[in-house]
Formats: sequence, C-alpha cells, structure tokens
Amino acid sequence: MKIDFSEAKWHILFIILVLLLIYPLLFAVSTSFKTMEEAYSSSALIPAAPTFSAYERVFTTIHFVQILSNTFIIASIVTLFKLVTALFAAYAFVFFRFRWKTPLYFLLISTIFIPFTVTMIPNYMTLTKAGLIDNIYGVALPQLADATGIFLLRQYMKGIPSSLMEVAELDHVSHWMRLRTIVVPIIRPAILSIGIIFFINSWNDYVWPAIMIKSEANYTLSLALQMFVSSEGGTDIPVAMAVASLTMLLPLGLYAVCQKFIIGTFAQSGIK
Amino acid sequence: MKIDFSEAKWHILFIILVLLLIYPLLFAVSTSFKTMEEAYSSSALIPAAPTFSAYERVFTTIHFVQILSNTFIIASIVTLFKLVTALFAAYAFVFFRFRWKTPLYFLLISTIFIPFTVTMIPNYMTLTKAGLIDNIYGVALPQLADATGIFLLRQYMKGIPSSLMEVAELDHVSHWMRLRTIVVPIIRPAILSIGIIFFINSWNDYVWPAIMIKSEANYTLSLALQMFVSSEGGTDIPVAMAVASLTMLLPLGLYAVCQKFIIGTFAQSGIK
Amino acid sequence: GNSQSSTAPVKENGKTVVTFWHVYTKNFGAPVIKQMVDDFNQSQDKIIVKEVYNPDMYPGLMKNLQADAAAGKAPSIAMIGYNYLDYFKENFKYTSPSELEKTSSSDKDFLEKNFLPNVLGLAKAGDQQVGVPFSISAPILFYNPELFKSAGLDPLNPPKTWEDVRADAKAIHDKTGNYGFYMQEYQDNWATQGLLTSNGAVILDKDSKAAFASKEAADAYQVYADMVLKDQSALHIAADEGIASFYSGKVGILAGTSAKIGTVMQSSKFPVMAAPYPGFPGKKVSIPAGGNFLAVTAQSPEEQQAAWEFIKFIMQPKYLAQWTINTGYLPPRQDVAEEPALKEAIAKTPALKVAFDEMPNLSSWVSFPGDVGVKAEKMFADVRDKILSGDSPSEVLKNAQDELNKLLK
Amino acid sequence: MYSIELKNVKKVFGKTEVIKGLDLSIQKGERLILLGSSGCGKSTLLRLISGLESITSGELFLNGELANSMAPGDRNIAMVFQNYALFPHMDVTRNISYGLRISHTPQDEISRRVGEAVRILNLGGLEHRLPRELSGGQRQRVALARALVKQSDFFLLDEPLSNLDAQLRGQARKELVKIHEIYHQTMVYVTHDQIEAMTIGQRIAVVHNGCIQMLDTPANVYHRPSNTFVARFIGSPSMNLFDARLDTGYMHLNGHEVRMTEGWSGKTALHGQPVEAGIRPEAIVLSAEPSEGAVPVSVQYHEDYGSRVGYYFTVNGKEVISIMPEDILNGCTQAFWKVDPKALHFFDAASGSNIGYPE
Amino acid sequence: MYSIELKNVKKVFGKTEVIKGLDLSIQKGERLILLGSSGCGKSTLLRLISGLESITSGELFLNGELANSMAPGDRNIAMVFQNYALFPHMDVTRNISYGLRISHTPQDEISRRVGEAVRILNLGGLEHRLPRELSGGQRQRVALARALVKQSDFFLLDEPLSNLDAQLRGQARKELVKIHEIYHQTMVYVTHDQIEAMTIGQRIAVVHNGCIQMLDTPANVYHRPSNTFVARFIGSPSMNLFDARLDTGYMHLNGHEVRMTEGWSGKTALHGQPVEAGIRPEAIVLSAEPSEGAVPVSVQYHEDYGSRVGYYFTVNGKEVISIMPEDILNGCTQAFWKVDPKALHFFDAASGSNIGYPE
Ligand SMILES: Nc1ncnc2c1ncn2[C@@H]1O[C@H](COP(=O)(O)OP(=O)(O)OP(=O)(O)O)[C@@H](O)[C@H]1O
Ligand SMILES: Nc1ncnc2c1ncn2[C@@H]1O[C@H](COP(=O)(O)OP(=O)(O)OP(=O)(O)O)[C@@H](O)[C@H]1O
Ligand SMILES: [Mg+2]
Ligand SMILES: [Mg+2]
Repeated sequence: MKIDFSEAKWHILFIILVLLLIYPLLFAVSTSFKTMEEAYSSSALIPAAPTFSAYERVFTTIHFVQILSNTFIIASIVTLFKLVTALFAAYAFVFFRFRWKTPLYFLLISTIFIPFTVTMIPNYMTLTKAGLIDNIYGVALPQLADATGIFLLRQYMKGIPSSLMEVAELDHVSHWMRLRTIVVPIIRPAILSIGIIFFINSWNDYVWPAIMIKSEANYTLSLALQMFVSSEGGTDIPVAMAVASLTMLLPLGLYAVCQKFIIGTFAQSGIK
Repeated sequence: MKIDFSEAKWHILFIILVLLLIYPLLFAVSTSFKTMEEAYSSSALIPAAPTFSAYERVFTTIHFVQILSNTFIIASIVTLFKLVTALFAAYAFVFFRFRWKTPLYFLLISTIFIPFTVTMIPNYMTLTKAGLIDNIYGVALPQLADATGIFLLRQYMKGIPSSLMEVAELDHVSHWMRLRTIVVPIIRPAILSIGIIFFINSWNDYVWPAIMIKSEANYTLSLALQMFVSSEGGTDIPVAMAVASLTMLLPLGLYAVCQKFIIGTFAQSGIK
Repeated sequence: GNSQSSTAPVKENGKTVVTFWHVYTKNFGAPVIKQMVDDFNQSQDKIIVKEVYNPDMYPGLMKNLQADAAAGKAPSIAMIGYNYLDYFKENFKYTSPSELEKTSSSDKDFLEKNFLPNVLGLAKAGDQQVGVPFSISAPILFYNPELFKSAGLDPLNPPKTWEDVRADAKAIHDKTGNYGFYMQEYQDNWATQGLLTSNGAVILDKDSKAAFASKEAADAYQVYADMVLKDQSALHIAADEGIASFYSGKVGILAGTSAKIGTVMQSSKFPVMAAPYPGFPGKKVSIPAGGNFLAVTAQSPEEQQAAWEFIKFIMQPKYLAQWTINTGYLPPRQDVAEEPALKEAIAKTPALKVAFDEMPNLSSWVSFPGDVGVKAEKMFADVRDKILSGDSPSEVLKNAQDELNKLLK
Repeated sequence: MYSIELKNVKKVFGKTEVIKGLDLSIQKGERLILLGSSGCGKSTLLRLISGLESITSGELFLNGELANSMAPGDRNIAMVFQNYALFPHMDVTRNISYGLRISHTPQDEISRRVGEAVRILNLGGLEHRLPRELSGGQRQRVALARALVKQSDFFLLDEPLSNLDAQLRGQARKELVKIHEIYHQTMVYVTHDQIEAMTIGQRIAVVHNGCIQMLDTPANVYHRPSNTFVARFIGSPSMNLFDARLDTGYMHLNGHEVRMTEGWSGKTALHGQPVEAGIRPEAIVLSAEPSEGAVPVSVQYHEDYGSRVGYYFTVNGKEVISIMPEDILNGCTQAFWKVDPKALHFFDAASGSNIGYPE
Repeated sequence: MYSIELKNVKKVFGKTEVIKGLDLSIQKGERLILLGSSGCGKSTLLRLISGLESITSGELFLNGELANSMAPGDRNIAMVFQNYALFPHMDVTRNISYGLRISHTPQDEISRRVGEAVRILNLGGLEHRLPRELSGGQRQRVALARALVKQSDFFLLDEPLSNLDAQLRGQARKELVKIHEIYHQTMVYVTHDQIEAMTIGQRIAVVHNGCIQMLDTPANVYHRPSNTFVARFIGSPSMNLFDARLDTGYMHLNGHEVRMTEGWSGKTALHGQPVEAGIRPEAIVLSAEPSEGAVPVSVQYHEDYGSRVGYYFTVNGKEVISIMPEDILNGCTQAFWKVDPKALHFFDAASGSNIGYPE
C-alpha cells in the first residue's frame, strides 16, 4: 500500500487525537516533578526545576512497595482467573454442541448487564461472613465473576477456520489439547489484549477497594492516590501525580513487554 | 462433533457457573416484586405474593422516563462515537503504512493505563469552563476519549485475510469504501460485541455522573438507583431492586435484538 | 439488622479493639491522627485503637458505613461531617455521648465541663447529642496583598462587608486584569450559607421547612451574582481550579475554609493574608461551622466504653492544639487557646488568629432531615450554578424551596 | 467385509440435496479414485466418510461397523483438505508432526517419518517456514505430508496435487503408490487429473449429480464407459459423440458410412436403431492425403499440445476433434478423416447407457 | 513500447531472494504463460506486476511508464488470486460485481457482464450462495469471474483453473481465449497444465530459480527447449536424457548406436564431444517385434493413461519412458526399442544448454 493524500490527512488527525488523549498522562508525569507551588502556578509541561521531592514524600509516607504488591496480586489473580475461565467457557460455547447452548449463553452474557450497585451490597455481606473484609483476596473475589471475557474471546474463536479444528478432530486430539495447541496460539494476541484490559480495570479499580479495604497494609494504588486528595484540606498535587505516575508505570511496562510479545507472536500466528 | 464424556462434565460445570453468575440478576428481579417485609424475611427466589408496589413507588418518586432517556442518550452517544472513531483509528493502524505508526500506537494505547482518578480533575475543570457541568453531554464527553475500542478492533481487523484487501486495492477502492464494504461487514459481530460492552459500561457508570450531575432532571439510572440504595441506608430494598431491574431491562432487550443480528450476520460473514 | 455475633467486641491479645474511621489524608491530618492513636495505645493496655482512612471525605465514609450496616457491622467511632448530622442520626445506630459519660466510670460531666454549649450544639440534632465535635472550620477570606497593592488597595485594610468585597474585586479586576474574587464552589452550600445568613436569611425554619426564598437571601446572592455577571470581576469555576487560580496569583480574594490555611500558605507564590468572613452593614455575621464530629457506633457496651475512652483522650487540649496547628481547624474546646504550642503557631500564622476570632459567629451548617439530605445538598449547589449563570435569584430560590418542601413532607 | 461401505447415503445442505442416495463399497487396502465435475459432491463425500459432516440419511460402515455417529477421531482417518487447513502458527515441521506429537509418538519416530515426508515431497529447506511464507504448491505439499505421516487405516485425499507442476506431480503420485504398497491403507482420492486417476486408481468412481455413474477399473472406465456422461467426462479432449444408426456392416453417421468390424456387424439386434456413437479424438484419423473410406473435411483450427496435435472441424454442424501424434497438415486446412472402427462406442440414444461391445 | 516490462527485477523476502534479477517484456495484448516448478516465484511475479508486493530492486514499466511505486489501484489490473480471495460476506453475484459496483458501473451493464461471466463459467444457480456454501472448484470459478468482468488492461491469472475438472477446464480455456480476442488485454497466466500453456499462450516463459530459462512460442518451448531444465520441465512424462556422444552418422548412447539424420551428421564440430541427448517418450518407439536397429529391452511396468500407454524400462541403470498410442505388448515384458532420429535434442553436457538443430 502506498500513502495517498487521504492517508496524510488521517495522519494529522491522528496525531492530534493521540496528543489529546495522551495529555493527562504527560500532565501527571510532569506535575509529579514540580514543587507544590509550581504545580499550581504553571501549567508548563516541563517543570522549571524538576524535583524528586514528591516521590520522596510518596516513599516516606506510604508503604509503596507493599501497596504496589497488593495491587499487583489482586490484578494478577483477577486477570489470570478471568482469562482462564473465559477461555474454557468461550471454547465450550464455540466448539461444543450441547443442549440449551444458546439460552445458557444468553443468560451468561446477561450477567454483564448487572450494575455494580446491585451486586455491591450482597457481595459485601457475603464477604463479611467469609471474613474477607479488609483483605486483598476479598477485593479480588467479586471481580472474578465477569462474563465479558467469554463474550470477547468467543468472537475471536469463531474466527478460527473450522478446518483447523477438523484436522485436530481427525487426529483424535482432546479438547484440552485443541485449546492449548490450536486455539490459544492462534488467538494469543487477542488473549493478551483482553488480559491487559482486565488487568488495567482491576489495577485502577477504586470504588470497590474503597469499600473493602480498611488498613493501610492492604491498600491498593488507587486508594493510595486518594490518600493525597482531600477536598477539605486541599490536594498535594505533586504527590498525587507521583502516585498516579507510579500507578501507570507498572502496567505500561508490562504492556511494553507484552506488546513485543504480541507483535512477535502475531507475526507468527496471523491467519492470513 | 459429538458429545463425549468430558463435554458432559463441562456442561454441568457450566450450569453451576451460570447460575452463580446469574444469581444477582434473579435476586434483583425477584426482590423487586416483594413487599419490604418479605424482602427482609425471605430469601426465596419466587415472591410469596408478588406486588408491583415497588414499581409504583419508582414511577411516582422519580421521573423514570426522563432518567431513562438521559441514560440512553449518554450511553448511545458514547457507544456510537467510540465505535466509529475506533473503527477509523484501528483501520488506519492496520491497513495504513505511515511513519511513527508503532510509537503512535503505543502512545495511544498507553492512554488506557491512565487511572480515572487522574483524568477526573482536569476533566471536571475543563467541563466547568465549557459550562457542561450538570449536563448529560458533559457526562458523555470524557467517556469518548477511550482507546480500548481501537485496541480490540485492531486485533479483529488483523484477522481479515490480506488478500481481500488486496482485491479491493486492485479495484481502486477508496479506504472509506474498503472499510465500509469489506472490513465492517466481516468484523460486524465483533463490532457489536464491543459496542454492547461500551454501552453497558456507560449505562452503569456511576462515579463520573455522580460528580457531574446535580439536578434530578439530569440523573442517570445508576444515580437513581444509588438514591434508593443510600438514602434509606439500604432499607427499601424492593424499590432499589425495581430500579435495578429496570436498569438491566433496556440493555438486555437491546442485546437480545443485537444477538439475533449477530447470529444472523455471523452466519453470513464468518471467514471459515 | 444487627446479627448476634457481631455485637461481641473484637479482642486482640486481650485488648478491646476500637476502630476509628476518619477521612484525613496523608497530606492533611492523617499524621496527627496517627500520633494520637499511637499515644493512646501506649498510654494504657486494655484498648487498642485502629485508625481507618475512608477516601472521598464524608460521602465516602458514609457509603462505607452503609455497606457495613448492611453487613451487620459497624466501626467503633465514625467521623461524621456536620452536614450529615441528621442523615446519620436517622439512618444509623449510635450511642449518644451523654449516655456514655453517664455510664463511664469517671468524668461523668466531661462534655459539660469542657465544651461551650454553642460548640456542643454543632453535633446536636434536636435534643440529642449525637456526637462530640472534633474539627471545626470557619469560612474565611484569603487575599493576595500583591494584587491589592497593584490595584491601589491597602493590604492592611481588607474588605469588611460584601459590598467592600465587590468594590475591591472590581478595582483588582480593572487595574490588574486579574479576577478580584473567588468563592469556593464545592458541591455544597457551605460558603454560600455564610453569605446568606449574614444578611439575616434563614435556611430552615423552626418547623424544619426550607425558608431560604427570602428577600435577604436573594439580595445577598445578588451581590455575588453581580460580581460574576455584571462586573465580571469574580471567577465562577469548580473549586480545584478556582483555588489553584488564587495560588497562582490570578485571583485577589478567595473565600474559602480555614481548614485550608496550611495548604494555601504552602501552595501560593506570594505571602497570603487572611481576613474574617465579611457581612452586611448593620447585620450580625453568621457563618456555618464546617468540619466533623465523632460518633460512637460501636455495638457492644464494652467497645462503646473503650471508644469513649479514646475520644476523651484525644480531646485533651494538647492534642487539639496539635490538630489546629496542623490542619487549621478551630478547636472545639475553649481552653486549647491557652496551649503554648498553639500560641506559638498563631504568632507564626496570623491567619489562624483570624479564624479563631470568628468562633463566636459560628452556627450550624444546615443539615436537612430524612432522605432529603443528600438531595438537598445537590439542590443547593444547583441553585448557585443557576444564579451564577444569570437566572433571577429570587425565582431560583423560590423554585428550589418549593421542591425541597415537597420532599420534606 | 468392506473397509468402507456407504448404503443409500444422502446429504442435504439446507435445501440442496448434494448426495442423493449413494452406494459405494471399498475394499480394504484399495485405492479408489473419485472423479466428477466441479461441485458434484466429492469433497462432501470425503467429509461424510471422515465424520466431519453428518449423514442426513443412509448408513456408513467402516470395517463392517456402523459408523454414522462414530466420532471422527475414532475412525483412524488421515485427510488432505482441499483448502490445505494448515496451522498458521506452526512451521512446516510442526504442521507435519502435529498429530504424531499429540499422540506421543517417540521423538525419533517422528523425525524419521517427517524426514521421509519432507524428502518425498521436496520440502527440504522449508522446514522452518510458516505457512504464510510458502507458495501455494508448497502449502499443498505440507498438507499432504501431514496426512502421509499419520499412517492411518483410511487415507482421504481431496485434490492433493492440484497446485503442483507436472514433474512434481508425477513424482508425488509414484511415491504415493509406493507408500500405499507398504502400508495398504484404504485410500479415497479425489482428482481432476486423468493421468493421476488412471495410474493411482485401482478403481475409479465417477460421480455425477450426487450419484455414482460408474465404478470400475481405470481401463474399463476409459475404454468401456458405462454411459455418455462417463464417456465424455473421461479423456481430454472429450470423446466425440454422433447421432448414428447401425446397419449390417456399416454405421450411418451424419450421412457418412463407416464400415464396421465383424463383431459389431454381428449385433443385429441393434440394426436400424438410432444410437449415439462415441469416437475418441485419437480414433479419428486425419490425413493430408485421401485414402479409402476417408471423407474430406476442412479443418477449422488446430491446437498443438506439444506431444500431440488436436484438429477441430465440423461435421454437419457438430464440432469434431481429432488428435494426431504430430502435425500432419503443416498449415493446410484440407484433410481427410476416417474412423478407426475398432475404437467405437455405442450408447442408447434415449438413456445414454452403453450398448456393449462385441466379443 | 511494451505493455509490461521488467528490468533486472529482484525480490527478497527476509533473507530469501525469490526473484533474482528477472527481465521480461510483454507486448500489448499478448497472452503470456508463466510456467515453473512449485515455489519458483510465479505468484510473486504476478504480485510484483500488480504492485501488491514492492520490488526490492530493478524496474517495472507498465505501458512504458515506470511503475515501481504506482499504486496498485492505478494500474488497471484484474487478478485471479491463487487462494481465490473471495469476500466471505458476499454472495456469488455480489462477489463478481464488487469492482463494478464500487466504480458505479450502470446497473444494466453490471447485470450483463455478471450474467455473461456466470454463463461462461457454469455458475448458473449458484448466484445467491455465499463462498462457504460453494465447492472448491466453484469458488475458483467465482474468483475467475470476478476478474473477468473487470475488462481491465492487464489480466493476471494465478492457476485459475487448477481445481476444475478437465471438461470445464477445456471449456473455460477456450472462453478465455475468445474473450481475449475481443478485449485484447495483456494477459499473464500461471498454470501447471501443459495443454493450457500450449493452447492459451502466445509465448511461454519458463521460470526456474528466480530467472527466466526460456521465453518463446509454445511450439518452440516444446520442440526446441533451450536447455535441459526446460526440456525436462515441459512435457509429461518428461523427456528422457542420456549421456551421449555424436559421431559421423551415429550417436553413441549408452553403448547403443543410433543412426542420425543427415542434418545432424553435418554438424561435425560436435563430433566426439560428450553431450546430453534428449528424447521425448513419444519418440522412443517400442515394439513387440524386433526390427532393424531396435534394441531388446525388458519392460518393468507400464501405465495406461487411457489414450496412451507409458512403458518404463532401464537402460544402463537409467529409467527410460516410452509412450505409445496404445498397448502394444499386451502384458509381455520383452520388447524392442528404437529412437526416432528426427526427434532428437542435444544439450551441452556441462552447461545443459541446447546445442541447436540441423537445417
Ligand atoms: N514471506 C516469505 N518469506 C520467505 N519466503 C517466502 C515468503 N513468501 C514466499 N516465499 C517463498 O518464495 C518462493 C516463491 O513463492 P511463490 O508463491 O511466488 O511461488 P509460486 O511460483 O507461485 O509457487 P506455486 O506454484 O507453488 O504457487 C517460494 O519458495 C516461497 O517459499
Ligand atoms: N453449506 C452449503 N450449503 C449449500 N450448498 C452447499 C454447501 N456446501 C456445499 N454445497 C454444495 O454442495 C455441492 C458439493 O460440494 P463439494 O464441495 O462436495 O463439491 P466437490 O465435488 O468437492 O467440488 P470441487 O471439485 O469443485 O471441489 C456443491 O454444489 C456446493 O455448492
Ligand atoms: Mg471439492
Ligand atoms: Mg503460486
């Protein structure tokens, strides 16, 4: 394909779009290196006198590593569990034939439509009984029940040419091996994308941990960020933005690694 | 494919899974038909003496139709806009060749990692300047900036065999027409799935509308639901669940229609 | 309802556990709270207090309280914003401090002895003493002496009435091109209540009916609206940005809370000065107290007593002085003013003195009863936004009052 | 006991009946060729045998066992798909060895078999390429190799060599026969190539319209086609068909008379009947010089096939093709044709079925 | 001015050089056949001409204009993809008419052209089927039809008839030529079918190893192959090649002596030289009875191709194939072979290139 004029136009439109979208990120990172005074007085993206003091304050006032690891554990459990169950369920819905498949699928998918507010209180009550309040696993648990992954992965799986599955069928390959050796490798980029989205959603989740978590030892990053934001006493913007920047850092790094992986494996697995 | 034993096992596992997931939905609907007394005393799924009184209370205490239409307008705008822009952007990232494509994509995708808490404050400030506080369009606006759709659609588009695009290229088909006549029809089921997820997310969003919306005329359903949940300390469960049931109703109906559509068109467009 | 199991007190190493829910962040208050808790835990060996931070200020804490209530649980002590007083009283179980001091082994007249009646009144709903006042903030004017000078005004002679504010703001706006005035715009009516009631307006009458659609209220609002709309000398924008504009020297006068004294001093690039909240000529200034009180929500008597012990501990002048120094809140006890540490701090930060002097003018922040509370909050914010976008104050107030009263019946 | 037996098998797709009550019995170890026009149902038939498509009605027996609902994986079938069906994420070696790896075949056995398949199909040097880095023909060979290494009881091949050049094709076909002679799999082979069909097949089934038109040895299918469809379908260019009438010692054909061999003359029952006479292009002898019984004709055009030359002319409005081993006209258009009376086929004018041969 | 001209074109995929400095000039309105073994780069060449693949180095001219970086859409090319590339979401009619609809061709013109393509390719009745409801051959025909209706300047066909049966193939090939004679598109046609190559092509380019080995008329390519590769590649079964030595009037071939025609005897420069002698299977005459100059041989096996019979035997360890129009041995293995001296080809033993022919 060659670049034609219309592509050039898209190009410009794009850069504008990207800059608009990216602005909050730049803002957060830049502010985190400002002094409190500069944070309020200047909106320049490059700090006049960059300082690490906000980061110092972060590391001295909160147990950052502990909080980071809490968040990471929760997000990892949620992501892995949701991906694995979604893979199995989507596989079954695409490649099995069984009674009530369509109504069952419909029911399952309709759970996506339940608002968080409806499940919040019963979940809280259940977790209280289970003694999982103020516990990071208690934060993770209700997030596991989510059919979105099934919904998305099913579509990707439907794109796998049926003849590939037929080859495996003729070779007497078990469903488990078909999933492992054919389905997963082919839709791996999709799995990774969805995984990243799951991860970020859990990573940045705020409402539910705010209800569940009481002690600072069990804090997540989004709560830690909140610890520097107060409408009454004012916000320590540099510190808040330092926490925000750190919050973005890990998943971004993870993504950068995965992206390499995605590009790498997509090159190998594209059904073209 | 024939049902083998392992499929039977999956089958049972499934039904359990689905029932677990679906329970809150059934709970909400069933409770909405109970009296307040029964709601607390019995956890049976079928109300002893079904009553519409909770629904009556909903319709008399809040402007349900107005609130429904607010929510619908917001969710529709957000869904349509995000889908359309994501389609264009994903198309460009898959089928164009231009400089800085990879870094640009990386930047764009990294915006997914920005926590809501970081963008909330600048967004609120910008919308205040624009006079869009307490305005449903103000609720919709910041939700438009979301690269998730690009992320997901790009994967689907990569699955389109390149030779199809080459046929169009030889026929001197403009990018716009390629998008319209080839890409969109082929990934239509995926577009619809993603659209539904966008719709629900916007539909059930609570935190942002809670910040933005002041007057009841501009309420969304999730705010209305919260009003009943919180104002009584969670005591008028039937009314809350009536609102919840009504909240789920419309998207579920929409989905049922789309599902027909998805199944219908998938049958036509599967690349098998 | 309460389940049986959760009424027994939680014990840890034989000590009664007291959970203390507060809303203070690391950069505002939390370090002092932690100090108080640590000191208390070391001072005796029967009780152990655990502090729990609740994000999102009072609404956030309230949401968590609801979740706990639904699960049949409750913290031992909850920090409740004054504006949630009625709402809290009607929806949650608590033990009145008057009861606690009676059943307590010592200090049976703790409240009476140490607190001024009007301060105790801040945490009173009807005749019920719901909790013990802890933090008190007063609306206050911050101003930028540099802008005053550039506008030809005397920084040592700050505005005393709202008309003065309007005139000074206009001067600043005309002479320097900057905004003259900004009043914090949170989603509440705290700052505006001070404006209205100082002109003699009543928010809620004795029958607990909304009564703010008065000429006084409309007139007071009109001054503010004129600054925004006619003179264009006042900024109308959400709180964070408005306050940030003041910090960066783009606004001459900021009407805000005394709780922000620390932050304002630290964030501004000029030496901030403070003045009392203005009034109207010939009328008594009446400003709402912000802040919070502590309510005992513990369920077992043993835990309630333990909680009470802790409350009494942190109500010592020593700690309250620390609290004031670090946050800018006014102390609920008069005798705190005598603390040397506080005296020293006032000498350093004259703004604290300004706030202190406002104590006699404080009245309750109006809190609507029943399930209207949360909605009323929003309605007030709504009223402000409508008036500031050009609607007639009397009309907007009238409509809001009618609507509220409909809900109140 | 047959290895594969289909009894009155029908297959309906939506409203289209593709296989219309087909009967077919295949011996163990036999190589059966499926021939038929495009879209006649050959691939469908293979898919029915393999169980990938369910049988609408009728019965399928595999090794004497009713197999209508046997799982495909239990049938021990290797199949070459018409569209190759290569795994896009596996390189050539891993594609070929997939089934073996899954069934935990010992590593050295895998290497041996894969190595042999790679050698046979000239895939050396491509072992680590992904399918998208291969040419069409290379992909097809990988698909064939993958099925080859399985050494299953049944071997179904759907046009496995269609995208290969003639040399490779010839080579592959010989190797396939060689391998078959070692393992004796029951082989069903779909092809459009006459040489493949004739040389690989022990029997050929000609499918048309969802039914089998003829099932016999390659020689019989070519030399004694059971009806006009088979006659026209096998052989390229097609057999010439004329409306004709038999008489004692002669055949009346479009106004010409062809002297018949004795065998035919004896079939008096046919005399006077309208029949269709089939003459293969090779049996229509053209010459530049007149000879006894030869009829003059004006050649419209000719095609040089390299080893042979085809001449086209019309006889009473009907196009006739003659094939000669070399160009005998050198650009002339005037020629004389005659029919080799030994190489005649006769079909019933109404039903199209073969009337039979003398002797 | 050539219609298509490639000058020293190279194409590298990763590290693999697929096209290695290829030169090719095609006249306007010419029908050029690309022949070559599987994986030799034919499809790649078509993709380079169409612009779907970028040229690594060298120059491509279309109608005299440098086209290296011309957008594919501006080249006015219709192409039949080897893998069909049908739109999965469009039925047959909409697939065929896609390009026309996009370019706003009037509706009746679309209907006319589509109708004609459907008729020519026997797709009647399938108009409303989706690709996945079609058989392999049907899909291929749809792909061809889609390219046909475009009536572009250039027409590139990548094995467009490989999955069709012989009858349909013969028919389609004639229609293609007929259509070409109306529209005179410049046509580049990839095929593995000798008959297609010989009858459709006005010239044939034989590609091997990324270079063109021979570019000439079909007759010359077959009858006067420029080197041993071309000689072996064209013709099936392949030409027999022997180590030989020429002498006055005789050729020494594996210990046998073949009497040469006068023309060859005259080429005295070659005498005594080691050469490779090529003899097509058709030129090796086998008989059951001994005759003058015929050498006795024991036939190992024979293959019945229907219209012809191939005999395989070894001469000094080398397999030799002879093709006869009919079975002359009737199961015997004892036979006598001789060479038709007029049909001999000689190649340089070292370089493999053709030494030339007498006259
Ligand atoms: N992406 C790639 N990377 C490496 N090699 C490639 C790639 N694509 C094609 N090739 C190689 O280039 C060569 C030419 O491929 P091409 O498809 O042009 O062959 P072809 O002549 O059309 O063969 P066939 O007759 O089998 O279709 C093949 O050997 C193939 O393996
Ligand atoms: N899903 C379907 N719906 C309707 N008709 C179908 C479907 N699948 C196949 N067919 C039709 O069934 C017939 C047989 O298809 P099949 O693939 O078996 O043909 P084939 O003999 O293999 O042809 P080819 O030689 O072209 O590959 C074709 O006419 C095809 O159009
Ligand atoms: Mg087929
Ligand atoms: Mg090719």
